[in-house]
Parts: sequence; structure tokens; C-alpha cells
Amino acid sequence: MSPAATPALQVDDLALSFGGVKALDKVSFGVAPGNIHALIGPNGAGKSTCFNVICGVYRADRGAVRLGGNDVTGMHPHQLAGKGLGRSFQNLALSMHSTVLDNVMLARHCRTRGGFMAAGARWPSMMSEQAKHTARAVEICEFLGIERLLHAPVGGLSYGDAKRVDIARALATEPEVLLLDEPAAGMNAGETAEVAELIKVVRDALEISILLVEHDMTLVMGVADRITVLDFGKVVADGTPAEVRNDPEVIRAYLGEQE
Amino acid sequence: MNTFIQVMVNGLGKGAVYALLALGFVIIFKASGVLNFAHGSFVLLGGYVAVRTQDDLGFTVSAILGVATAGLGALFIERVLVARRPLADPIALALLTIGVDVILTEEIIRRLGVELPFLGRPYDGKPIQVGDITFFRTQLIALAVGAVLVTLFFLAFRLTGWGVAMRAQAENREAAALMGIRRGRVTAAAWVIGGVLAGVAVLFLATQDFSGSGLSRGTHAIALVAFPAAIIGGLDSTEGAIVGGAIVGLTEALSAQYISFEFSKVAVYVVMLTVLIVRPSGLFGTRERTRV
Amino acid sequence: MRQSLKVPALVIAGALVLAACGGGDDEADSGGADASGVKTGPGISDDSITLGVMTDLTGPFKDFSTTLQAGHKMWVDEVNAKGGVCARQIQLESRDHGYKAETATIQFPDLEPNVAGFMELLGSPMIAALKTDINDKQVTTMAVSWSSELLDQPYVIIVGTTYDLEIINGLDYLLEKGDLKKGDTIGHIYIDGEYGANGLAGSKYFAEKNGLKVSEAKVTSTDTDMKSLVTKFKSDKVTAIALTTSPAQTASAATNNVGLGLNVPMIGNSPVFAPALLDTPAAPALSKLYVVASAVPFDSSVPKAKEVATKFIAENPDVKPSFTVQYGYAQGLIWGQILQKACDAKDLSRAGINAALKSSNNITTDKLVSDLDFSKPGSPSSRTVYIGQVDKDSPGGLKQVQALKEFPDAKTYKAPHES
Amino acid sequence: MSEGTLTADPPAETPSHGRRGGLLSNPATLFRWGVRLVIALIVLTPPLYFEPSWLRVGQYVMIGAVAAIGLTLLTGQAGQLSLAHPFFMFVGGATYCVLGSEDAPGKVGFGLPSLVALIGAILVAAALGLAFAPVSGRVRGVYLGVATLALVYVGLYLGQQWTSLSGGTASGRPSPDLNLFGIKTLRNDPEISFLGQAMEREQRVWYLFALLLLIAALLAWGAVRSRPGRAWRAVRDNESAASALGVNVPRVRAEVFAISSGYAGLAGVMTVMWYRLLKPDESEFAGTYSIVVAIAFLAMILIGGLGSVGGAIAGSVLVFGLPGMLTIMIGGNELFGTSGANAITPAIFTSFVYGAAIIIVVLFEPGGLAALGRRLKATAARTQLGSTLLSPKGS
Repeated sequence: MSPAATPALQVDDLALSFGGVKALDKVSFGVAPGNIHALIGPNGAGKSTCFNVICGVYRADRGAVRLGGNDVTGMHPHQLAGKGLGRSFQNLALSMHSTVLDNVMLARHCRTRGGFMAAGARWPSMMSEQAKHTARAVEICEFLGIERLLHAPVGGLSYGDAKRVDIARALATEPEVLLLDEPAAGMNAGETAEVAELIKVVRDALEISILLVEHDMTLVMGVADRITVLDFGKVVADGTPAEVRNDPEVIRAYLGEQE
Repeated sequence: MNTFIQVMVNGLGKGAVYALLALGFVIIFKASGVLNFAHGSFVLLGGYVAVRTQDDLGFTVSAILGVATAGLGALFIERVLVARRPLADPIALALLTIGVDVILTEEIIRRLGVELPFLGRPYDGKPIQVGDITFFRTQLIALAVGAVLVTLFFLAFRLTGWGVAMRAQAENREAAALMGIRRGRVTAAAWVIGGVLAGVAVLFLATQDFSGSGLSRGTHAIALVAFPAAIIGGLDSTEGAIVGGAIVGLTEALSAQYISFEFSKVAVYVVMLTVLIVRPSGLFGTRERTRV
Repeated sequence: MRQSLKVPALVIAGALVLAACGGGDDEADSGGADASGVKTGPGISDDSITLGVMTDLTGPFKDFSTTLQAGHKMWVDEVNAKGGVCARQIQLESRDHGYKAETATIQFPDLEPNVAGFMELLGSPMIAALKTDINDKQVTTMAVSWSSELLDQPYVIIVGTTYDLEIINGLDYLLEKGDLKKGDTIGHIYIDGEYGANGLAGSKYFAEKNGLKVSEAKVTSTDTDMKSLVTKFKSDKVTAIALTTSPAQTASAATNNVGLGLNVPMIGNSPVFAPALLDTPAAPALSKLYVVASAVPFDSSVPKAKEVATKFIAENPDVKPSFTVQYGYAQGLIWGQILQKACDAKDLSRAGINAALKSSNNITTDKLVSDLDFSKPGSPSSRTVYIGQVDKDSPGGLKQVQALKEFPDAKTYKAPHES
Repeated sequence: MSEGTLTADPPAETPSHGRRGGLLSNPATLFRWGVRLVIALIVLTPPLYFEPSWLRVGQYVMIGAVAAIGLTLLTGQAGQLSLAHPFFMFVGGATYCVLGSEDAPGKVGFGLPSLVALIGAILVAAALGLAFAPVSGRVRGVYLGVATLALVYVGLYLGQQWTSLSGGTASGRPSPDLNLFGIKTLRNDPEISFLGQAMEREQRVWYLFALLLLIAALLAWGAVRSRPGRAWRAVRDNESAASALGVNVPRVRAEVFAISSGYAGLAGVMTVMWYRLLKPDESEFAGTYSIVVAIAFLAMILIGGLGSVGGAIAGSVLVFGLPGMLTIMIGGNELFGTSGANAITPAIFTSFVYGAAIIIVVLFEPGGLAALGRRLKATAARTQLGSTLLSPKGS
């Protein structure tokens, strides 16, 4: 890793055990600015645990997480959102009865102010702030091609559209680093290709870094600039897709899984 | 010292019946995820059938009839109302049972009119003196019946297919369905058991020894005391229900004696809040896992 | 918001011109006088006097109220057969509030304009909620509550002895009998509220006067199990139990009194006992209970009480008799005398009725309740009581053990609002 | 996502069209004004025509509506089940009396201006709601529902013990008169008449309550449609997601509990004004601040549609209004020719109605009256006449 550029996201020496089982062991890697970085590994390799530690859901026993040079180790998830970390959800986790706009506007929560009284009384400064943020949310939805659904309840959307809402919501936190949790889960080949395209467009247009936790190899190989491979809680490989594809450790890990 | 023993006896005697009620709550909650606010009206239903038939059929037969009616009533509610919405919001289902409770209770109280009928003729009001300590037969029989029923239940829970299925279902309702467990049958059985336990409880509740009053709105009120008992133990823990029942009975009796009677009901809830602050899912309850 | 209301207000303004003409119905009823020069008021027509009844026919006091109303009806039928009062027939208009204060609050303005006064307003939560209404409308109201705390209310009538005096008299009775002595402890179970707090004031006064201690036990009206309280009394070594409770609570206290081996005499105010208790397993234990009341027991040797009882049984063979029959009848007798007095003064307006009440210092009811004096504000209308002992074989469940009597401590007791 | 979550979220703030057009030229504007007119008529005219009994029913409905709005924010919008509303009502009522009354023998009073006492009562209720954060922030779902039940018992106990504040169960303490810019509410001082109708106590209380309800409803609507409302629904639907998107979940949970308690506090002030009396209950199962009332509020918000402000008001009309209306209409008669101890009285009949309403709503219309209203509106919107008659608010 080049010492010149500060990584957008840096994970150092993470370790976490659950009841004696080492879920993470000395895990370190960095996401370079503007990169699409993938974290892969067979089932139970520790991808999700690592993801959850970065997001602040789990607290690591040891190690540090840095976001753009700031130490964010042990911060709560809601604090991380304000620090420039956005994330999507594998199961979408949207409010099904709320509209698309409402869901996306939620992500502006930490960027806006105004409590019950101000909102209730429709305080002018609050209303103008809301209008401004609504405009931005609409812009993000337009960018993701869901502007026609702004006022539709999420519950009635197709899976693909709902996924876009999920990503729109993550983007609406204005992240420096976007974490995508298995974005292709439950999708067919065509939809997966669409998602891959979307990820690239997002990176290019918004100039942000993306960390992708994914199962689907085709997706990862197609979009990732760099890949970190975990197995049994340890980093077994870290490199470009081409390097990783031929790494014997990786092949063993994946073949081993298939037995 | 005698006073203290008497207080403990009083408390445990009540605790036994609370445990029966709490166990009913817990079984229903475990199987269907429903906080059953209608438990008090199951109690009234069983009691009503028993008091209406006891003059003609004698206590034993009417008691069995009452218990059976409470069980069938619970089954009816489950099949006709709850089963229609198996995955509905827990709050909505809790409210549904409130609706049932309101109607059933009002109707039974209306039918009772000005009567205050008592149950438990064979054992009620004939205390046994041992030295300076009084043992009320109702409480002794409640303890014995409670112990037998609880033992039977735990044996069934551990050893029968129903018990295995029920435990699997409590772990994960959707997964259990995938594993081929007939959810409907397990849940229905749980409601029947809950109703039966409520029906048994009323045989002790509507007595002179236990509550001092016959079947009335007060009986329904006592059934609600089993709420904190179930919560203290943990809503999905059958062992917890037994422990919770005992804790509530003893807390009531001890605080009535050593603090003040009017504080005793508050004391139960203070104990419950303390438990919840430390363990938000009760002493033995499993913590809710939030999906990410 | 300001904007949105202005327009509609203008729109309806036009439509409401009619309302302006139609208003002011209230004034029509009050004032005025009939042909014979008797001033009239709400509830008074040329040939009838309407009295209101606000009672509980569905709540916790439904059996109490049912027999009370039977007493009212007997009086009304009798008085109307004799030509009524002031040449007018007595009519009752009643509402069932189900012992719910909010229902009573809604019913009151509906009923109040039609009545000259209230024959019955039952329940302390209802009386408390309607106190201001009663004062505003100056409507004389007979409360079915015996709390001396109400004696400062100018329009509220309390018939007979108050709860505090009942308890004092009852404890004096036990003292005379030798069941209590100096240095003893009395256990007092009371429902928190107007009723219980007033009863407790009585036992506290008695204890202070005679060198006894009181072990207090406060309960709510829905508590039914008195076991832990009696356990406490036993450890406090009480020698008598005073009760200001509901009948179900009385039953539990009685059975535990015997069951836990305490076995002390119990005294209680009139509402502690209901004849229905004799059909419960508590019946044997209740024989230790003395009920102290200003009303005569149903089964009494007092001639008028006998007459009413016989008639009631003849007319209502299926209803369980209770002392409230005679009490309801006595309420009627009292209202009859007040109305007659107002009629004699040629003023049946509400003010006239209240003035008649205030000047009544010797109302008699043929000993159904003691003679009553309503002329001293703040002071109970009587201090004498009947005492009955629970007895399974007496109709109404009480055997009279003490005829009307004022015990020494009752004489000296000063009620809360007494000057 | 579970199949039948009972939620009725209002549509998000839609960019308003037609502000520029003339009043009559734009159907949307016309519609909005039509609705305002209907609401204004419902609020303004009854005091001119109705008997005091009916006015009292209406006032009582408005008390229930304010409380139910608070509860629907908490339970419907934020997903926290609470049975503690009667407790916070009691706290609000007691605080109002303590702050607004003069010192009297055995009763503490601060003698503050009544408007200050009113606001103080809301704030104290809200503060106590906030103090419940260790429980409301941690305990979830049905556990929270039972945990909040504890407060009803605590309220009953404190009301009985702390008689210098509560007045005690025996006789309670009188409610201070609300003096609004020189106009007293509970007395004819100064005497006012409006369109020939004297504005006496019942009329004054009606208009005051209508004003308070309007403020309460507008605040709730505003909050539901913007930042706080989005946070509540996010916390209700998925706490992890809400957290990841920057919502401080424990804080939001505690806040909404406090806000809801503030609403209950206001309803408590209205209650003591309605009775002109603060009186603690004698038992936990009967009375003004009892468990029965807690359940009645839940019934209101469920029947109205969980989370819907308009639905909460409609629910109160049914649950708090119906018994009173039946009582007046039936008068001294009994229902269905039954009488005596087994009579079906108005109280029992309405219990049946609302019990059945709950069951029917859960089974057949999980969105409650609010969803029904939206559907009606959608149907009506297809006809021009309908669109001018029906509310855009859904109910």
C-alpha cells in the first residue's frame, strides 16, 4: 500500500472471538480512495463479522478502524453515519409502509436538525432546510432512476427497485465510504449485472470508495479494483482480481468449501 | 418467627396459582408470539361454567367441565381469530386478545348479575392448624395440583414430539415451518394447554381461602397479576414462569407484612422493573435478536 | 389556522340568526308561581314534583341499589295514594351511572333541569365529581354516602349518623361489652377514599380517647384477599377489628379472622355487609361481625320497620331483603317532610326547598332512622345508631342487638366541619 | 417484514401544487378549503345548539383524542407499546393543580398563573416520561407494554399517599380555572355571548378544548410528516437500519416516550378541568386513571389506525364518545328491554361494540378507520362531487 495516500478506510489488526471461537484474527486491510474494494471468503470466513465491526454493530476485542485518517474504533453506528460511512443492507431493511422519498430522507437525519416542536410547528428555518434536503434526496433518486416512484410505498416495489432505494438511502448519508452488504443476494444473473453496472456508476459519479462484501464471484471479479480474501477469520490474500484469482490459498479455501 | 413462616406459607400458596397462570401465558407466547390479554377471561369462562353446573353435577364433574371449556375456549380463539393472522404484528395480536377479553368478561360479569358464587367446595374454608401456623387447604391443594401439572408439562415438553416441535417453533417460527413442523397443530395445542391451566387456576382463585371472593371481576383482576410473574421469569421461559409466580407471591406477602399492604402491589411491579432494567427479557428469557 | 377559521365563522354567522332567537330556554323553568301562590322551580309542575335518582344498577353496588330503589318506590306509591305532597304527585326520574364518574358527569346536566332535588346520588366518586354542579345549580341532593367530610356542602343531605360516628359507637359498644380494654390494639381495614378515611377518623378518635392503639390497613376497592392483613393483625395482637370495607372484603377478613386463629370481634359500617354473603362459605365466620348503622336492620322489632319489611316481602318474594329497603323508604319520608315544609312556606323553588331543609330540626321517620336535625351546618344530623349482629336466620341477615343509642364518645366527637 | 403490520403512514410531504392559482380556479385548493370549512363547522357550531350534556360528551371526546394522539405517536409511529398513559395524565392533572392553585390547609399550591401551570404540567409529564428512559430505551415490544403497566400502579399508590399534592382519594382537590387572556374558562367571568348564545362554562370549555386539540393535532401532523416522524418509523421498522443511517436509537425512543407523555399530561389537565376536580382513583381497575382507561386508549388508536393522527381522533369519538351519547339517548330506559341485575346497559353495550371493533379491525382492516378513510377518499376522488366533500387528511 502506498504510504502517500491516506486510505479512505483502514482496518488494523482486528480480532474478535465469540465464546472461544476466533471469528476475526489479525485482520488488516485498507480501501484506497476511489477504489471498489471487495471482501470475500467462503461461508463462516468472518466477512460479516468484519463488516459488522466496521459498522459499529460489534465491538472488536482488539484492533482499530480508521475512516479517512480518523480513528472511529468502537463508535456507535449512528455516529459513524455522521463521519461519512454509508451502508446498504442485505435484507434491504426498508420501512415497507413508508414511501421511497421518506425512506431516503431518513438518511438525512444526522445532517439535519429540528425536534418535535420545530417540526410540529413547521418552523420556517426547519421547513426551508427540509425543502433543501428533499431536493437532494430527489436528486439522488433521479440518479438511481427511481424518481418516478418517489411517493410510492416501498412495500409494493419490485426487488430491484427496492434495492435501488436501499442504495439511494445509503448514498443520501453523503458517505465517503460506502459499504455494500451482499448487494447481489437473491438476484438472477441479469439483475446482478445491472447491480455491477450501478456500483461502477456510483463510484465514478460520486468519487467515493466502496467496500463490497460479496459471495457472488462474477460480480466481484467484474467490478472490484482490489480484493481481500478471508478464511477462518484470517486474511489469506489481498490483491487485484487477477492476483487473487490465481492465489493457491484462495483456490484451496474455495474448493475446500465445496467439499 | 411464626409470623414469618405464616407469611411465607401465604406467599407460596398464592405463588403456586400465579405460576399456573404465568405458565399458561408463557406457553401461548412461546408457541404463537401472542401476549394473551384474554387470559383473565379464560379464567372467568372456566369458572363460570363450573359454578353454573356445580349444583347439578357436583364439584368434580363441574370442575372438569369448566377446565375443558376454558381449554376449548382458548382453542376457539386461536383457531378462529389468531390463526388467521399468524405473522401479524405482535402488538396487533395483543390488542386482538384485548378485544376478546373485553367482550367475554363483560358478558360473563353481566350473566353473573349480583351473585358472587364460590368454587372449591370440597376444600375451601377448612384450614389445618399446625401449631400456630395455618395451612389453607385451597393453597395446599393448589400447590400439589400445580406441582403435578407442571411436572407433567415438563415431561411432555421434553419427551413428546409436541414438546420438541414446540421448542423448535419457539426458536424460529419460519424455520420450524420449513422443517415441516405443523405449526397450526403445535400452536393450537399450546393454546389449549394455556386455557386448561387458566381453568384449573380458577378452581383455586374463586375461593374464600385464596382470594376471599367468589367469581367476579376481582377474579379477572387477579389473573392479571400473572403478567408480572411471566415477565419476571421471561415470557418465553417455562421455568421462568414457575420462578416468577413464586417471586410475585412472596413479594406480595412479604411486603404486605413488613412494609404495607397498599405497597404490596407496587412492590411486585418494582421488582419487575428492576429485573427488566437489568435483563430486558426477564430472568430466563432469551434476548430478542435484531436482524441486521 | 387563524385564516382558516375566519371564513367559516362568517359563513355560519348568517345561519345562526335563528339561534339568537331560540336561546334562553333555561330561564323558563325557574321562578314563577302556581294558582295557589306557591312559588315553583325546576321539576315542579301543577300536579307533580319530580325528584332525580342517580344510582348504580350495573356496577359494584347494583344489589345495594336495587333494594334501595324498592324502598323509594314503596314510599312514592304510598304518598301518591294519599294525594301526594302539596297536591302534587311525586315522580322519580332515574339514571344508572354504573359507578362511573364520567357517566354521572355527562348525565347530570341532562337530568338536573327536570328535577326539584335528588332523592339519591350514590357513590363518593360521583358525589365528588358533581359537587360543583350541585352548588352551581343549588339543587338539594340526598347523598347515599355517610361521610362527615360532606357536611360542609350546603345542598347535600346526609341521612343520619356518619361513618366516623358509626365506628365510634361500635367500638364503644365493644368496650361496654368488655371485648376491648385500655391498652388494646384495634385493627382497622379501610378502603382508601371518602368512605374509609372517614371511618378511620372514628377509630382514631376512639383510640385516643380510651388509650388504645390502631393498626391501620389501607386497601383499594378491588382488593379481595385480606389474608395478609389479618396475618399482620395477628402479629400486632389486635383484640378487635374495625371494617370500613366492601362486603367481599368483609367476608375475607371474617374467614381469615377465624381461619388464622385470631378470633376477635369485628365491627363495621353499614356498607360492609350484604345479605348475599350468607350464601357464601364465609357465613359461619361472619357471626363475629356487628354492623353499626343509623338505619334499622331489616329484621327489627321497630313497628314501622316490621310494616315495611312485611310489605316488601309480600311484593318482592324473590328478592333478597336488605336494610336498604327501609332506608330507601326513610329517604322518602324525609323528602316528604322537607317538601311539605317548603309547600307550607309557599316556596317550592330550589331555594325554598333548601331553606326548608335548613330549618328542619326534628324530622322523624318512625325510628327507621333516628330523629334528624338538619339545622346545624357541619354537624351530623344524628349521632345515634342501631347495632345488628350477623345472623343467618334473620331476614336481611342482621339480628338487632342494640336499639337506637348514642354512646358517650359519640356525644363528644367533633366532626371535621363542625364549628 | 411481517405480513400484517398495522401501520398507516401518511404520505410524505408532497410538493404543493396549485398555490399559485386563484381560490376557485384550482380544484386542490378548493378541496382544502372545503375540508377546513367542514371541520370548522363541526368545531364551532355545537356550543350554539347543543345541550350541556352533549357538550360534555364532546369535551370528553376531545380529552381522549389528545391522549390518543400522543399514544399513536408512541405506539403507532415509533412502535413502543405503552399502557402508562393514565399515569402521565394523572401527573399532568396533579401538576396543573399544584402549580395553579393557591396554598390551602393540607394542600400544596404554588399559585402560578394558570397558563404557566398548564405548560408546566405538560413539561413535568414529559420530564417523567424521559425519566422512564432506562426502561423505555431498553425494554422492547410486549415486555415494554407490561413494564409500563407498573406506572399505573405507582400512580395509584402515590396519589393515595401524597395527599398534599393529589388531594387524596377522599375528596380530591379543585381544578384551577384556566384564565386565557383575561377570560376565565370555568366561570362566566367576564360574561360573553356569541350570536345570541351566552358563552357559559360548557361552551367555554368546548372552545378551549377544541383549541388545545387543534394545536395538539397540528403539532403531531407536522412532526409525523418530517424529520422526527421519519426517525420514529425507522426505529419502529428496523432499529439496526435506523442506527446505521445516523439515528441515535435509544435517544429517539426516549424522546418519543417523553413527547407522548407530554400529550398525556395535557389530556390530564383537560380531565381535571372537565371534572373541575383532581381525584386519585380508588382502585387500579376502575376510575379516571386506571388500567381500563389505558386499554381504552389502545383501542382508540387501533380502531383509528395505528400511527394516524386523524384516526386517533376518530377512535376517541367511538371509544370515549359512544358510551356518553348512548347514555344521553337512552336516558332512564334500559337497552333491549332487559332490566335488573343482568341488564345490557349502555356501558356494557359499548364495551361489546368496542371489543368487537378491535377484533374486526385486526382481522379485516389492519389500517383501521384511517385506511378505510383513505380508500373512501380514493373512491370519491374519482367523482368530482366527492372530491370536494372529503378530507385530504384521510379521516
